[in-house]
Amino acid sequence: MLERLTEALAKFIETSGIYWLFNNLHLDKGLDFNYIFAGSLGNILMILVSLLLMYLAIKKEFEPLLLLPIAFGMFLVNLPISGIMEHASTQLTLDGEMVLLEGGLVENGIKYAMMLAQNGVDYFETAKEVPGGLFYYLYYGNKLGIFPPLIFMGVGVMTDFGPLLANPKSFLLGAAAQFGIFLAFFGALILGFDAKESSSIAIIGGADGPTAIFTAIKLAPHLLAPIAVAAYSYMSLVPIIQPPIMRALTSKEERLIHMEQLRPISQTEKIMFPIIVTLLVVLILPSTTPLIGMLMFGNLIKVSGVTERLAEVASGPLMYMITIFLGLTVGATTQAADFLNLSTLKILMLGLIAFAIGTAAGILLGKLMNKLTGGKINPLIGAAGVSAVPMAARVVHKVGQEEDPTNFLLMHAMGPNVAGVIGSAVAAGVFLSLYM
Amino acid sequence: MLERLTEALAKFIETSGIYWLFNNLHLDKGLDFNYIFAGSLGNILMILVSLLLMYLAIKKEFEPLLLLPIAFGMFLVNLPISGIMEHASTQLTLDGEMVLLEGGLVENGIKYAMMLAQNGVDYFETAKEVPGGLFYYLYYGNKLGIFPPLIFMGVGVMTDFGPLLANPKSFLLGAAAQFGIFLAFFGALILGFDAKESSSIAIIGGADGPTAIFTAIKLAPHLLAPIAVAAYSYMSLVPIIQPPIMRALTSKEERLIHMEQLRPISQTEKIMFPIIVTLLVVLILPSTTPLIGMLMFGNLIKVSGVTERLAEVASGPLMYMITIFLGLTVGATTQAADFLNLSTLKILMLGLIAFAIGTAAGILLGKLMNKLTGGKINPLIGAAGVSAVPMAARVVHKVGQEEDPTNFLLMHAMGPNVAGVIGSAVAAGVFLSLYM
Amino acid sequence: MLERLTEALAKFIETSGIYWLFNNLHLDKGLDFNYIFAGSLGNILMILVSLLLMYLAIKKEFEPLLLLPIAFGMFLVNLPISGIMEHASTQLTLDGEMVLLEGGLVENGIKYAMMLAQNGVDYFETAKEVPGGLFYYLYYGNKLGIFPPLIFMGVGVMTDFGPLLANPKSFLLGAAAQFGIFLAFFGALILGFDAKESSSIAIIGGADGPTAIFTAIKLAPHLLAPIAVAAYSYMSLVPIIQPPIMRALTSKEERLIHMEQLRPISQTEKIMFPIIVTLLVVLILPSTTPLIGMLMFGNLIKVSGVTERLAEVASGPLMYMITIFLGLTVGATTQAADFLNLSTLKILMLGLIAFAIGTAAGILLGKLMNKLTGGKINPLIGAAGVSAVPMAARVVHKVGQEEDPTNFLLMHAMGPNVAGVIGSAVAAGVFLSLYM
Amino acid sequence: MNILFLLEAVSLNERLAEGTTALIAGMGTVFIILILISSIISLFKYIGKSDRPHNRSDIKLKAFIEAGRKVEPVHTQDDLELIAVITTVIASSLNITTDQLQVKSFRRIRSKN
Amino acid sequence: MNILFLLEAVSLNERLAEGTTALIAGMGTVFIILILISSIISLFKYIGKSDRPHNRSDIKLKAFIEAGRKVEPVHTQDDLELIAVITTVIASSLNITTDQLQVKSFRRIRSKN
Amino acid sequence: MNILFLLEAVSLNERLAEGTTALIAGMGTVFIILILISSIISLFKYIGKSDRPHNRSDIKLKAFIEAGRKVEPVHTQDDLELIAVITTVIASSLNITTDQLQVKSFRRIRSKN
Ligand code: NA
Ligand code: NA
Ligand code: NA
Repeated sequence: MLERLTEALAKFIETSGIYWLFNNLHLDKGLDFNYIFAGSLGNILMILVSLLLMYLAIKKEFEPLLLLPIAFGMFLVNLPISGIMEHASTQLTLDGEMVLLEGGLVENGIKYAMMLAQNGVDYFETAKEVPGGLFYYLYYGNKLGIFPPLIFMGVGVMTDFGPLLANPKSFLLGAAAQFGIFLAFFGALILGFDAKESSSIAIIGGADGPTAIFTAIKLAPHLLAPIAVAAYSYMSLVPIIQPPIMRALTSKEERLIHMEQLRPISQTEKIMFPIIVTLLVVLILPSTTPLIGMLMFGNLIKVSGVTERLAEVASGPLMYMITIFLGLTVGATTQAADFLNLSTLKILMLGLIAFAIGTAAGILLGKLMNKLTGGKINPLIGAAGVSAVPMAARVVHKVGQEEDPTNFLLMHAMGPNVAGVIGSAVAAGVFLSLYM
Repeated sequence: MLERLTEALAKFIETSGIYWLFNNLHLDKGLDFNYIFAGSLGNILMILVSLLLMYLAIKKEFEPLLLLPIAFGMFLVNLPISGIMEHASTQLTLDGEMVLLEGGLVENGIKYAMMLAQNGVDYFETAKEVPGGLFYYLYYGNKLGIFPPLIFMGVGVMTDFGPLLANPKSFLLGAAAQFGIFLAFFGALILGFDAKESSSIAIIGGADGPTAIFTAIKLAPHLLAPIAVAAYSYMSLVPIIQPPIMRALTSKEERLIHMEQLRPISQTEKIMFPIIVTLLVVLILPSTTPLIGMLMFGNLIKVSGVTERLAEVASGPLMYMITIFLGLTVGATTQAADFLNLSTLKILMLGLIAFAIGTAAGILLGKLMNKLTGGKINPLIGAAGVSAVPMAARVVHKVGQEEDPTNFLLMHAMGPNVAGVIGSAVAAGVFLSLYM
Repeated sequence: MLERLTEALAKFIETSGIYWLFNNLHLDKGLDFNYIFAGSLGNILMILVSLLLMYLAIKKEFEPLLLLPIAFGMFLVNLPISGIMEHASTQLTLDGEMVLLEGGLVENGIKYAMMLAQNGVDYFETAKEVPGGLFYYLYYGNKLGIFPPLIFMGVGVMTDFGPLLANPKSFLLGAAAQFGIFLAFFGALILGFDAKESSSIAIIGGADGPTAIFTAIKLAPHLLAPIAVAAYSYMSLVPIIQPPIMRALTSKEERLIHMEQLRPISQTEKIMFPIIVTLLVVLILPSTTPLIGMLMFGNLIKVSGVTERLAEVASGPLMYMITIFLGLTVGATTQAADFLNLSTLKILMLGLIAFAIGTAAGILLGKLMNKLTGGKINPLIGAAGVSAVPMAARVVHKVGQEEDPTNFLLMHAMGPNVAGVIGSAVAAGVFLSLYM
Repeated sequence: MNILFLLEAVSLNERLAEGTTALIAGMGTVFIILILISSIISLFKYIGKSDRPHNRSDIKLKAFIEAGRKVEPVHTQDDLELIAVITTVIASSLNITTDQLQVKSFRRIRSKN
Repeated sequence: MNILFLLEAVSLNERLAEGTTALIAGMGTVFIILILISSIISLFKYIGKSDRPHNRSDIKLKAFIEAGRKVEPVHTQDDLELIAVITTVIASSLNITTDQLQVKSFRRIRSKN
Repeated sequence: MNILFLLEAVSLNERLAEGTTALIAGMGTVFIILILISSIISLFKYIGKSDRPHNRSDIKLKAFIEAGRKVEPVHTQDDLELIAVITTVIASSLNITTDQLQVKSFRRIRSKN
């Protein structure tokens, strides 16, 4: 009895996460950081990172709707042996010995059926399927590319393309701001990432979370977590990153320019817009269909005026539900060894560069357009072309009001702002058609 | 460098949808319409059809909650190479050549495991799973028969069986109106459809979208899109289709009949109703369980009075979410070649016939019952037996008020109206038990 | 023609559920109850049980949100041949004869691929996949362990840990109340259940539905239905079960004790709490991650104050949607033969014992703590440690007010009450780590 | 699940026979089931008499899961009258007509709830 | 889906060439597509003239699925003024300032709805 | 994941031993974990002192995803008093008692929001 209890106690301790932490310190090979971070110190560091992200989400309100689930997913998966992201596996008895194979019974069945073709041994009589962790299953929504387009549908409901319709020239500013993406791609290649990885990293500069996540899932899933974290962090930091660039590249006179009132937009125009955009973009660049298609579908069910109920659900319960699942499981892709390395630092740096160059390119085209139109365009609104809707537009408005409190740039900046969403979805489509 | 750029440009153009349109005109074989519609002209026609449906949904408000998603799904899938409905596939190297097999790795694994049994070659070392399109995955909810019963649960929440309980004779009118279904089945057989196809087409006359979609998925999935479009279109057109038939078959005296006040219904009766209906119908006709079971469960969580929260979700976020997915993916089953043919015209015609005959049969039984009860039943309410809840009942009310504005037939017509929902679910069950 | 009609009628009758009932009476082997209950009398009894449960849910409001879906699922699955829980299967022609194999095409493919390895016959040319019933697919959410943690996330949103933070000693009472679980485990072993079954049964005493269901799914899925029914029934019966035990074990003086005002809790503390609990519990007991992780994540998105929208969806549409699916499919696991036997009676009895002993243990530790603190703790609050949030706490409050209407124990009882949720999740984790 | 007839009925005669069978079997089933339900429902009027809307037991057994949630307002017929009164009051104080304004936001508290 | 370039471009020259190509192809595509949309949108101003917000047909074809559901209030710009008025009225009767109080719950009934 | 004991403990002795082990191991774990949490929580009272409810940074970093969405009203304890006042005002103007009526629809605007 006592022996049994002692044995139980020993087993209990050995299966605890704390025991695992002490048993996996990986300090026996000196300063080999790859080896060390694959051990428990890596987990501890990642837990600290997740706590920092929670702090930023809660106290600094950095995109909390996504960053908090991401951080908590990161937290859970780095607690040792939590098994929440554990893949399904198959336990079977092979020549009298029990083995555990990654993957479900059917997946493993394939592999062994092939072996069987050669030696005819019937292993599967002893096979037992072990289910995967909770996040393993929820992650399928990402893996199969389902979650980001559905979130984009909700974004489509919430996006008002009115200011863009009133001033179609805004599209040029939304296009110029994608320059940051392609320069960052350049930089990433030079820093040693391959073309797929570079594309996924560069798209951070698009300042659209779902677009960045979708691209990363398709082209470089192993970089999903740092890319998502960088994308949402920089989107939160727009009010800090953009103003200095805006002030540096524009003169006081330019910042003082008032723009003329936008014309009112009829409902027919609003209805035709998503249909025409889908038609044109998908005809030219089919690889963007999931992104542009669902974004425009979301917008259509809103502006049509006859499907309010669908629009409410798409931008409400459905979107937030998927936000929870997407956030938690993106966070759960952070294995310490994958996250704590030089790549993550490079990604953060490249993302920042993409953002800054995109902002600058938008402003510079704004200056050019101002020249060409004889002073009718305030170049500041070009900065909103990076998207980060609606924050970048608000920042433009604020910087404009610093010079002249009577200058209302918000609506004028919303045009390039929403054009930037389309622009970066197109940029993502270019990468997908080139490298997928 | 320039060479590389030219090459990239060429590749880019070749992968665009526009290039595909020009390259697949299918005009090289003369007026072979099957061949032509399998090419890009078919796609263009389908895009026009989808635009027409969007117009009808938005401007004419033809069942917009479903028709708009259906039309947009149709639009997306007919834009060339959009890939949104593309099946998953497996890429592998076979004798040094890369091939793409339809179906996931495991499905293909089966096929090859069987081959391997004969020649022992290990192809799967080179296999790579290519994920399917967004709608390919969303479509599983239809393919496995999950979405329509869940929508029916929401319909059950929103259906008030009170008027039917107050006047159980209404069930006869709800039964008579199913006559149109079985005559249309007759007609479809004669027009050359097989029994499974004919069943799916005939059920359009039931005027219940989820029932029609569920039957088509189970018996004739290749006709899903035209059947869904016909069903929802005719349901929208009830105010136009029914009144002439109603006026033609009834005399002014009959239309002037006032009906006596309905008795109040207690909560206990309302609670017992869904339970008893499920018991009886499933005992006699087990094949209707998903439809009748979920319809009645939805009704039960509403009338029970203790699960308001479940009822709200079932008839709110859950139902609208599924409406979006079901609509988009039903629309996405329209391949031009499947839709643009004589069958679709026949289906539209048969659906109309089913509707009209159902209306007439309901009215005629109403006239008979009026005779038998000595003038107590206004035969107009028989027209509501086709269901299309609550529109058919409103049309009855309106036609009645044209003769006598003091005649309130709405509640009396709701009885046959909701009986018709049960009636057509039973008719669907008959077809499923005969032909599945 | 008439012959055909007669044949159709005969077939129709033979496929009805009523025919099945008469044809499966199983009265031909005397009083062999196992055999009888495997026949139609078992189904009829189960239908009566489901009607009783519906009555309790609707008229007595016994946990209606879950009990009504469970009862209706039970009702549907016991109506003969309803097929709503039917597994997917594969139809194939084997040596000229048609056979139906349980499981999907791929699962069966594995088995046959292995056979093929030996005899090389290609059966699968003739294979046809038959889809499963509606509930078969919905049940995957339970089978893979997805639904209960997601419901726990919603519970986490709705749980206020404030009173527990204000009085951390409450944790001891929440721990003591788990005594009932382990004594019931003891009892279950002695009554002949194996260790896995005993664990699942014992956890009923934890008075947390999702915890009980999660444990049963992982360790003893064949007992899921009686365990779920017992758990939710006893949770409903807390106001009847607990007061006599509370009065028997405490003196009037003890029940009259007023407790001092709780200190206010800052938001920082509320935010740190779910993070610290997850950290500690998962470090020590990784097997509880899905339960504790999602419970605490739900709490975090609520208390963080920056993700209200996620919290609303997690505790609203998402939770109720899953409640519907979980309830219906748990109900649908009741096959008459599995439910109508001595085991179910034993489970009901053991659950009651677990509940009663848990209540008593909480009170007794309360008495001890009262002694040690010199009369500052009203032992009644120990009874709330079984959880059943917030009912057990309300019962404590009510029993306290019976002696002295000026005594407000509600907030003091909420501490042990929510500690009990953590306590029973830990107990479940112990069982999972021991026996899974 | 059963396959009653040949699915590929070739001749017109076959098709007519098939259609007739389905017509009779189908309408028969629909009428049998609906008349059966109708008969049982018509007995309801006797049980309906003594029923009061949902008498609740004294001990309110509130769902664990509902803890801390508020019931959403559901406008009953009775409420609509009160809404009309309030609308008029507010409208008159604003000099607008009632059809421009709708109060949607209060609810009676049922004394039992 | 097409693989344009070697994914493992080894030399720096290769990488520079790859980057330049993507830069030109990418920015080209972005500008072409957005200018195309822009041009078409700029024609909208002509169609927009004669359009009134959503003229509905007389026969209101209400969705089957919407039976018995009420439309949720959506505050339009017009409503906001009325809200301001009501807020002031209520606030003045309560002796609090309007920035402490927000009326969120009524809506105008559009006569067409 | 580990299998500690034989799952088919046959003899009563075996079962008693199994039960006792689980009882001690289980209650031990529950108490250890809950006391550990409790100890850490009891340190919270020191950090709780200086905390003000959620001080926000000046630059309001609003979520991209929240664009154009309104915050739903969440009634805090403070609001409940104001609701009580308003209810009384409306009720008195309607000659009904306050328990028949509940205002659910306004909210204070926090000056920081
Ligand atoms: Na962008
Ligand atoms: Na019908
Ligand atoms: Na508990």
